[in-house]
Amino acid sequence: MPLPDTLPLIGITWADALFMMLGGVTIAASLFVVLGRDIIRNGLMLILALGALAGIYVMLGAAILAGAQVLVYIGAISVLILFAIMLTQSKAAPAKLTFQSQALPAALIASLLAIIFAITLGTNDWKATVFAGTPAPQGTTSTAAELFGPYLLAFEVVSVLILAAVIGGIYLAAIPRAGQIGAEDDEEVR
Amino acid sequence: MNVFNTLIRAASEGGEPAAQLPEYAPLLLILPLAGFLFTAAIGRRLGKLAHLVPLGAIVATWGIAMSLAIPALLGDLGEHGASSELFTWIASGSLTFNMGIHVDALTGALLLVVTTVGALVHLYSVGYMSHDPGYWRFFAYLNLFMFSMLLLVLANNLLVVFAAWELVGLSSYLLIGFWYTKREPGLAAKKAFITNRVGDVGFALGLMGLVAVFGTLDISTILAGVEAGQLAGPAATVIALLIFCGAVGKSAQFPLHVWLPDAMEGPTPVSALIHAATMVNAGVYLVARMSPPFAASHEAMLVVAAIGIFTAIFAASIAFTQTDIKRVLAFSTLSQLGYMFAALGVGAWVPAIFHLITHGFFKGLLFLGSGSVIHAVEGEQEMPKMGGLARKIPITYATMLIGTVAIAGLPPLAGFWSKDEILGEAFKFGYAWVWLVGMVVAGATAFYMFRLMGLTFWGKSRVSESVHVHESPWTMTLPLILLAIPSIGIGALLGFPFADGILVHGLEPIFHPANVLLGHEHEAWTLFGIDGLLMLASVTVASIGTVIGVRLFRSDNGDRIRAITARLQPLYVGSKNRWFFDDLNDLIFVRLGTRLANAAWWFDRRVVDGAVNGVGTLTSTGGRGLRQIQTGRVQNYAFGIALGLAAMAVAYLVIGS
Amino acid sequence: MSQIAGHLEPYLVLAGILFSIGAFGFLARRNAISMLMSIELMLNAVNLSAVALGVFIPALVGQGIAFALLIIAVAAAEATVGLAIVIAIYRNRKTPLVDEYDTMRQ
Amino acid sequence: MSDLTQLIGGLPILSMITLLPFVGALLIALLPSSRPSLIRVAALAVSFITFVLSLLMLPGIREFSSEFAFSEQISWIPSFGITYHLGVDGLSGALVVLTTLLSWICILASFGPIQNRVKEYFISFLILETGMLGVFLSLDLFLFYIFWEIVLVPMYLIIGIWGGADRIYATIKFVLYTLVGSLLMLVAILATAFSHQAATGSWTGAFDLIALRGTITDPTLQALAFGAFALAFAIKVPMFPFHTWLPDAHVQAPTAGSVILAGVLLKLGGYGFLRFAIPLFPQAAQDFAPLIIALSVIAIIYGAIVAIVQTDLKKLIAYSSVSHMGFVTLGIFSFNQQGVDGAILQMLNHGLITSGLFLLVGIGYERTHDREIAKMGGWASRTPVYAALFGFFLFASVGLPGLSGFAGEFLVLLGAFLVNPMVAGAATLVMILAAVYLLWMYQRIFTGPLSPFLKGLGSHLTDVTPIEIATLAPLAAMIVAFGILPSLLTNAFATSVAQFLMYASGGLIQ
Amino acid sequence: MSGDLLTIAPLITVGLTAVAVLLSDGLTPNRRYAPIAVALAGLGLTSWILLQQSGGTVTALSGAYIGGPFVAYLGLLGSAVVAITLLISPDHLAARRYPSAEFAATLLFALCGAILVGASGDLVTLFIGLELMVIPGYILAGYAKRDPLSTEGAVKYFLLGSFSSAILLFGIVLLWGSTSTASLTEIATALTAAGAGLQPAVAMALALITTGVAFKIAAVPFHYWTPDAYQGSPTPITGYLSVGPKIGAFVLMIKIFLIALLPLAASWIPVVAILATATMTLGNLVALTQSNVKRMLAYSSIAHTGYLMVGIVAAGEGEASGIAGVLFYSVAYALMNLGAFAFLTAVQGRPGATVQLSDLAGLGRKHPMLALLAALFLLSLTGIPPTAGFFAKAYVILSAVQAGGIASVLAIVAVLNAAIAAFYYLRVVIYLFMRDPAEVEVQVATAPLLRAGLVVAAAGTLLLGLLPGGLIEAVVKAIAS
Repeated sequence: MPLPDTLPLIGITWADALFMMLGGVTIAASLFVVLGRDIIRNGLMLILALGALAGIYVMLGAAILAGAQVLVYIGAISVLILFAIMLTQSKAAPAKLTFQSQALPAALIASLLAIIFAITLGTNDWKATVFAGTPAPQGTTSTAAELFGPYLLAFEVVSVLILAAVIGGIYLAAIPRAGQIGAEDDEEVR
Repeated sequence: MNVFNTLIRAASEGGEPAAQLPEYAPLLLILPLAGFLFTAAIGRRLGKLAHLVPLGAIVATWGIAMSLAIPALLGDLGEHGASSELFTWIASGSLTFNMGIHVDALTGALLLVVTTVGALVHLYSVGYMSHDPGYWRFFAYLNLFMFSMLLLVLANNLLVVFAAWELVGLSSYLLIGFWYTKREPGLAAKKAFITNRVGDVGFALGLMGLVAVFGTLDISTILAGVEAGQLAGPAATVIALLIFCGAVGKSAQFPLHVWLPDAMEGPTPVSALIHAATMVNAGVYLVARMSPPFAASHEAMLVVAAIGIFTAIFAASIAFTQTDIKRVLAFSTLSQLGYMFAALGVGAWVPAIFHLITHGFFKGLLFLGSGSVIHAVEGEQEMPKMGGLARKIPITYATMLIGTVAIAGLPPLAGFWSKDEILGEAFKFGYAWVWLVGMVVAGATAFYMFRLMGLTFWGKSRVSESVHVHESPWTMTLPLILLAIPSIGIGALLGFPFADGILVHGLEPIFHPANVLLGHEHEAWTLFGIDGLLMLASVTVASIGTVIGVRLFRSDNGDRIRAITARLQPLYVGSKNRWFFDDLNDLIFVRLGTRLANAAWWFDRRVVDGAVNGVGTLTSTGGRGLRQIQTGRVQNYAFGIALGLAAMAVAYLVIGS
Repeated sequence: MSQIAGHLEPYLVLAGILFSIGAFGFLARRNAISMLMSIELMLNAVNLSAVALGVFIPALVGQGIAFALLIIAVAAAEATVGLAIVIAIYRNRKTPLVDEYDTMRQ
Repeated sequence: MSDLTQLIGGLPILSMITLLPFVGALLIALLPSSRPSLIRVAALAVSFITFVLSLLMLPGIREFSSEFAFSEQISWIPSFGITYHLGVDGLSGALVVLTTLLSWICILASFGPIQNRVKEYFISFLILETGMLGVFLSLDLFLFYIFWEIVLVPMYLIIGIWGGADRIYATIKFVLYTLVGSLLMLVAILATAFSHQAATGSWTGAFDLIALRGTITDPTLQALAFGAFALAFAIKVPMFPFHTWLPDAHVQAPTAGSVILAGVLLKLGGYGFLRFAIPLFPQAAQDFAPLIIALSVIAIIYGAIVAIVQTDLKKLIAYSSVSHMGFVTLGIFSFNQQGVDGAILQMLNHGLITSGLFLLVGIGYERTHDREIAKMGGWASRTPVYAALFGFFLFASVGLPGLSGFAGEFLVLLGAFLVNPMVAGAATLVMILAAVYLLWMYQRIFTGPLSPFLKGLGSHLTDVTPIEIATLAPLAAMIVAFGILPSLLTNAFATSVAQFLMYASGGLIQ
Repeated sequence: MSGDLLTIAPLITVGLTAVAVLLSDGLTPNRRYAPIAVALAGLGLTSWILLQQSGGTVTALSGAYIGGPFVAYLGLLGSAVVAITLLISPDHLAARRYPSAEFAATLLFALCGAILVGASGDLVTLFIGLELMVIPGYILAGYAKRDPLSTEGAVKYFLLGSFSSAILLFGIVLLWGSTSTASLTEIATALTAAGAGLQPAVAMALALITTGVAFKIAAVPFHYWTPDAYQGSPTPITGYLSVGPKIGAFVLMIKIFLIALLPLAASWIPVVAILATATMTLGNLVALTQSNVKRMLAYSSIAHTGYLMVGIVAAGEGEASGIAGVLFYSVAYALMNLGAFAFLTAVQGRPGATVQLSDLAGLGRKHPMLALLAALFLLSLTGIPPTAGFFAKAYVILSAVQAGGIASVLAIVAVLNAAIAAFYYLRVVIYLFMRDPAEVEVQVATAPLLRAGLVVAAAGTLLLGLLPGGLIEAVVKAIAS
């Protein structure tokens, strides 16, 4: 049975509804990430937000990107983050001390930024196409053409970048060797 | 090479119409200079023989000077004298200041006094300074002075005159401060130099004015220019008065007279030579030399006359009550110099120079005599501690008495002739007030000079028991005797017959341009006319002063004198304290001046430098303030970034729209 | 025709808001890992805008996704290094609270 | 041309003179610091040879038909037309000889006082000499600027390392003050060069003084660039109110530092006005002249007044320098023959006289380790020769005719008088003030009874040594020589002054 | 394709060198200098390749990579910076038991990124290159991972760096979206075509990009990370951080502002000018108050950012010499700043030592040559001839004067700031030469590599000061492309 073009009762299209839902989830989850007190839940909420974004990517026809989002972000980065949380949260961790003293001004400036973004990005003449319904799926071919065309160099370099990051990450995260030293902790530093 | 080129060029350019001086004329300068350099270099090793070279140099100079001065006075060098160019001193583009010497009757008159008194003072010093450790130094300075003074009177360029003017100032400074281990001479020397410099500022500016008008400082060119009417009106007044400033300083006229009494801190021969007979006359010489510019301005002449006659009476009033023998003479010198300026101011040029000559001799005599007195009483200068010395030092007494009579203006001694001419001409040229004041001063002079004689030589001795009073050696008494001769006779020699003597003949052509500008005619002297009456009046006044002085101070009249002074208490105190003029100077220049300088110093440290340091402080305070924003907390930093981002977004949106 | 989902602007506004939320988190949170998560939010906001622009602007079709893929990779690299640094400092300081890392200041 | 000139003309004599001290410094760097006396003698020898070379150069200056003799020009930074361009005329020749003379005198005068880090000291001093000579000989603006800055560093070290107790404050102040001025001058030099490039389309000659003179017509550029040049030079001279670094620097510097500071470094400012600021920007210079004349007169009078109440001997002489250097700017900005002649004479004479005074102060300090005037008194009775020499230089400083100080001051005043008699009248007052502060100082230090402080020094209070006399004698001889024959000097730089006056009147701008 | 590979050969060489360094360490684990030797050899090869490429402009990979004199210039400069860093670091690190292989490899990766920044033809490559340049920087900042200060600096550097990367990236995406192209030159064309007036999104992109770039070059008020990261890092690494990434960031700025955004110059010049003024002034004023020499140099590097920005503004006004000035300044700055940090490295012979001003007191007596070199670097930083620093300043100021307008005002601000800077640079000289030695003497490291690094930096500083002509010509050639 074909679904009606619009959502019953409210009269907005399915696409819009989906977008609003995913967008709403994204924003709500993000807000939880930045406002929530329990850092582990924050991590989980981050996964939720990123997942909702993946949904939006699908909406936009970027299935491949959605896949990457799930794989890389949710599968790798978020897990890495959770792992780091586990590593660094000692039992005495001051869970309550969530916010900086500048939280209120930060909220103000972030709101200001949000308003500026909304105004500038919303009122700009983008010369963009308007799609009826969902945008056409973006074929992997066009993406591949770009990735291995103009962005080939960037693509290759990203691999070097990841190599460098991995080497550095391993070095930094590895347990220090004996005898490694630095400046005395308590030295007057000015 | 260049030196010679300059010399040759200067010599060839000196196309003067005047006659050439004999080739040995520069020796007048070279001899004393050589004497100075020689003595300064090795005099210390010569010990008691240090005087030989300087003395010889001056005696030789005297001879040369006479060989030039006498013909000059007699008119044998031509009406306008003779000159010779030496070298270019300062050259700036087309403007050059040449060094050259010029001798005419006016120079001759000065040479006569300067070299004669100078030579005698040198001789006198051999005795007077014989026990001084700075013997050689003294003679070196004296020769330096002689060089400077001769340069002053010989130079044919006003800038060289100015240079010499400063050099005599230097010599005077060195000689006043000769006893440098004592405090007072140093102070007095400094005071003399600085006070002179006050006048010299005017002099220097006057010279610049002359350069601006005439484009040269060559004296003959300037005088010819003035004669041709190139200088008149306010410019003439200003320039003449500026030059007069220099004269006021050097000749210690009011209000720059303060240095001369203090200058008596120097050795007495110095007082005699520099501060009585020669250097102080430089101002008179300068005004006389520059008579045309002065004559071109009535106002300037009036100022000269007024300052002169005021100084005459002002100084005389102080001389009344001074007790230091040399100070009395110093104030007397001031007074007599005032006479000369008064004469110059009324246009009595020749009498002014005449008085300069006679005064040079008898005042030199009086000073040397006072030195002999001081020598006799072993350094005492206070007259209340003398008395009754007449018999103990008869030569000194006799010669000083001659000097006193001469200065008192009693005929027929030297002072009478010149003083009488000044007063007479002042009256005849219509300056009755100058004459009247001059008469009073004449009487006063006679009075205080006999007061000096009385306190020193007459009455009972008040000299301390321990002092062995003795007559001075021949080197000191001989100059006294030699000076007594002109003190007696030079007046008549140069000034008789009245208005027609040697001096008048010699100087008349020199002052002719000035007299033309003033409209003065040469008139014959009339014994049974106004001239005779005036002479009688002046002799009378001098006699009255003499009589009162002699009667009061002949014997010990202490009570009467005290009674008189008690009745005139305010005047006595004023006179005794030199009318508080030194205190006024001290207040204005020393105290307020120091305060001003301290204020400027405060300003420099706190305001000018304070601003500089303030910028530094501000900078580091700013730095300290700014480093506070570096809190160490990442979130604060990020907040700054976000704030910057927001600001920038707004800025671009504003710029873009 | 969809009023919202078919237009570019809503995606960009959503990205802007997400970016601001991330920025807020970065400014307000004390915990280093929370801040890292905030940065991830910001990067994802950028990604969203890249994809949206790439979809809606004809000249950019295809590029957006490629761009976004590269950004994800960069973000991964950054996260790797960042977490390693956080772990390293945690070893030294025994606290994940960034505002306590203020030994160096002024 | 004479044989000598021909011989020298074939050599890069100016480079030799400029760089010889630097080469000497390098050589000394190779000597072991354990042999200080060898280092001293080497430094003296180098500086003396430089002096002799500069004397050999002197006769040739007037034999060249062009404005600058012994010109050397080598391309250095071709992209901007910057060249290594040296040349000498009467003005710079005189200042070069003054520099080389004072340099060896200073080095000789440092034999005794400098016992600490001898090697570094003489290296600094020789580099300083190279810098100063380079400033006087450069005809390329960029090269000039570089030498100008090079001067700063060794002087900074000399004050800072071998100076008195408060040396660091003084040296920092000296450097910062000078740097503020000179950096703005750098901007002006670059702007000037660029305007030339923009006008001609080529960088060739954009930094060359000879090519630039008379070509800068933009009034705004003239005013701004002149302002920047003038500030740099005014600080160096130093003009009121930029003078306060000088007393501090003088007081803290070691003797030779004070000597070279007063003798040469202050002249860099006057020279800069004469050679660069005014010929390049004549119109602006004319416009600024009233201001600079006013500041000069203030400096003349104010410096003298402040000098009166100084309690430190060096500070007193430092303020007297402020006063005396006011004559230099006053004369230059009179823009007439007498003023400029006088200004140059004053520069040279101040170099001779004040150097002598600082040497004498240093000699006294060696014995007393004090410069407090109030502690002195009656010194002359112990050391008559010292007192006499001091008196000689002091009267030269007072401006006594017959000694060299007089001619310069008089010509400056005359030049000023021809422009504005009131200005000259005000400036002439310094004749009194100079006598006041110098004679009062002399009286307090040398006359009267011996002070307890000096008495306490006992036999340490010796008279001058032969070496000390050797440092003073050449200065004294020149003071007398140029006092009697200043026309020797005025003739020597007559061409320079004529050129200067031509450019100053905007002669080439039609 | 093979032509493309030849063109990007420097990139490949550097990358492979990094791998080779790691391999060499794996093969010869106990040879401290082996990785260094390999790295230096690789750099030599890279330099040779770059020199071969300095003839004319070549593009590769669809315009993503633009090789030529400009890249050659920057690549050689980068290689020199890395080489000097490699000379001065290993002994310092080894004394603290930190390995040099990872260090060398990380540096080489960063160089790889820097070359890419210089060569990139589009925004995406540029951004990736930038990240490749800065991420190793985070690692290096925290390289002394047992040192609380080092890790603290690294955390701050990393967090703020990522934050600003996100901001910059957002700007880049918006710019890309607004102009529908990633190519730098095409962006310029598009913006020119758009005419006057900023679209809101372009204005926003400009704000975001300016912020991001200003952060990377450490311009006030986006400089906060600099002092902390610099102070915390091991000293030779600070030397590298203050030079390498900063110069790279300026290349980024040239690429974005002077190529892509040049049509909008009228909009960003006032902003950048204000930032430049604030940067110079704050950097100098705060440096004035520092007593820790390292932190002082950190603030001073902020001030140098300001001077360099003057050149950017001048270039924005249309004076090509502005870029030339920046490029020349970069070389001078690299030499003298690396020299200064090499000096600091040398006086930190004792592990754990920090360098306070007072520690340097009297060093001139004990170690005259070292102190002399230090003075040379400091004088050069001050801008006193005849040193490289002087010509660098003069060049930038010349370009500003040429540009006129705001730039000439900046020139005045710059020289006044230079005078302030003289105060604190010379204060170090005062401590070195004019103070009596400190009670606790510093222990001076005397490793031969370090000495070589010092001498190379000093020779360069002096040579550029005496004969700047050659480099000026190279610069002019580099920007002609």
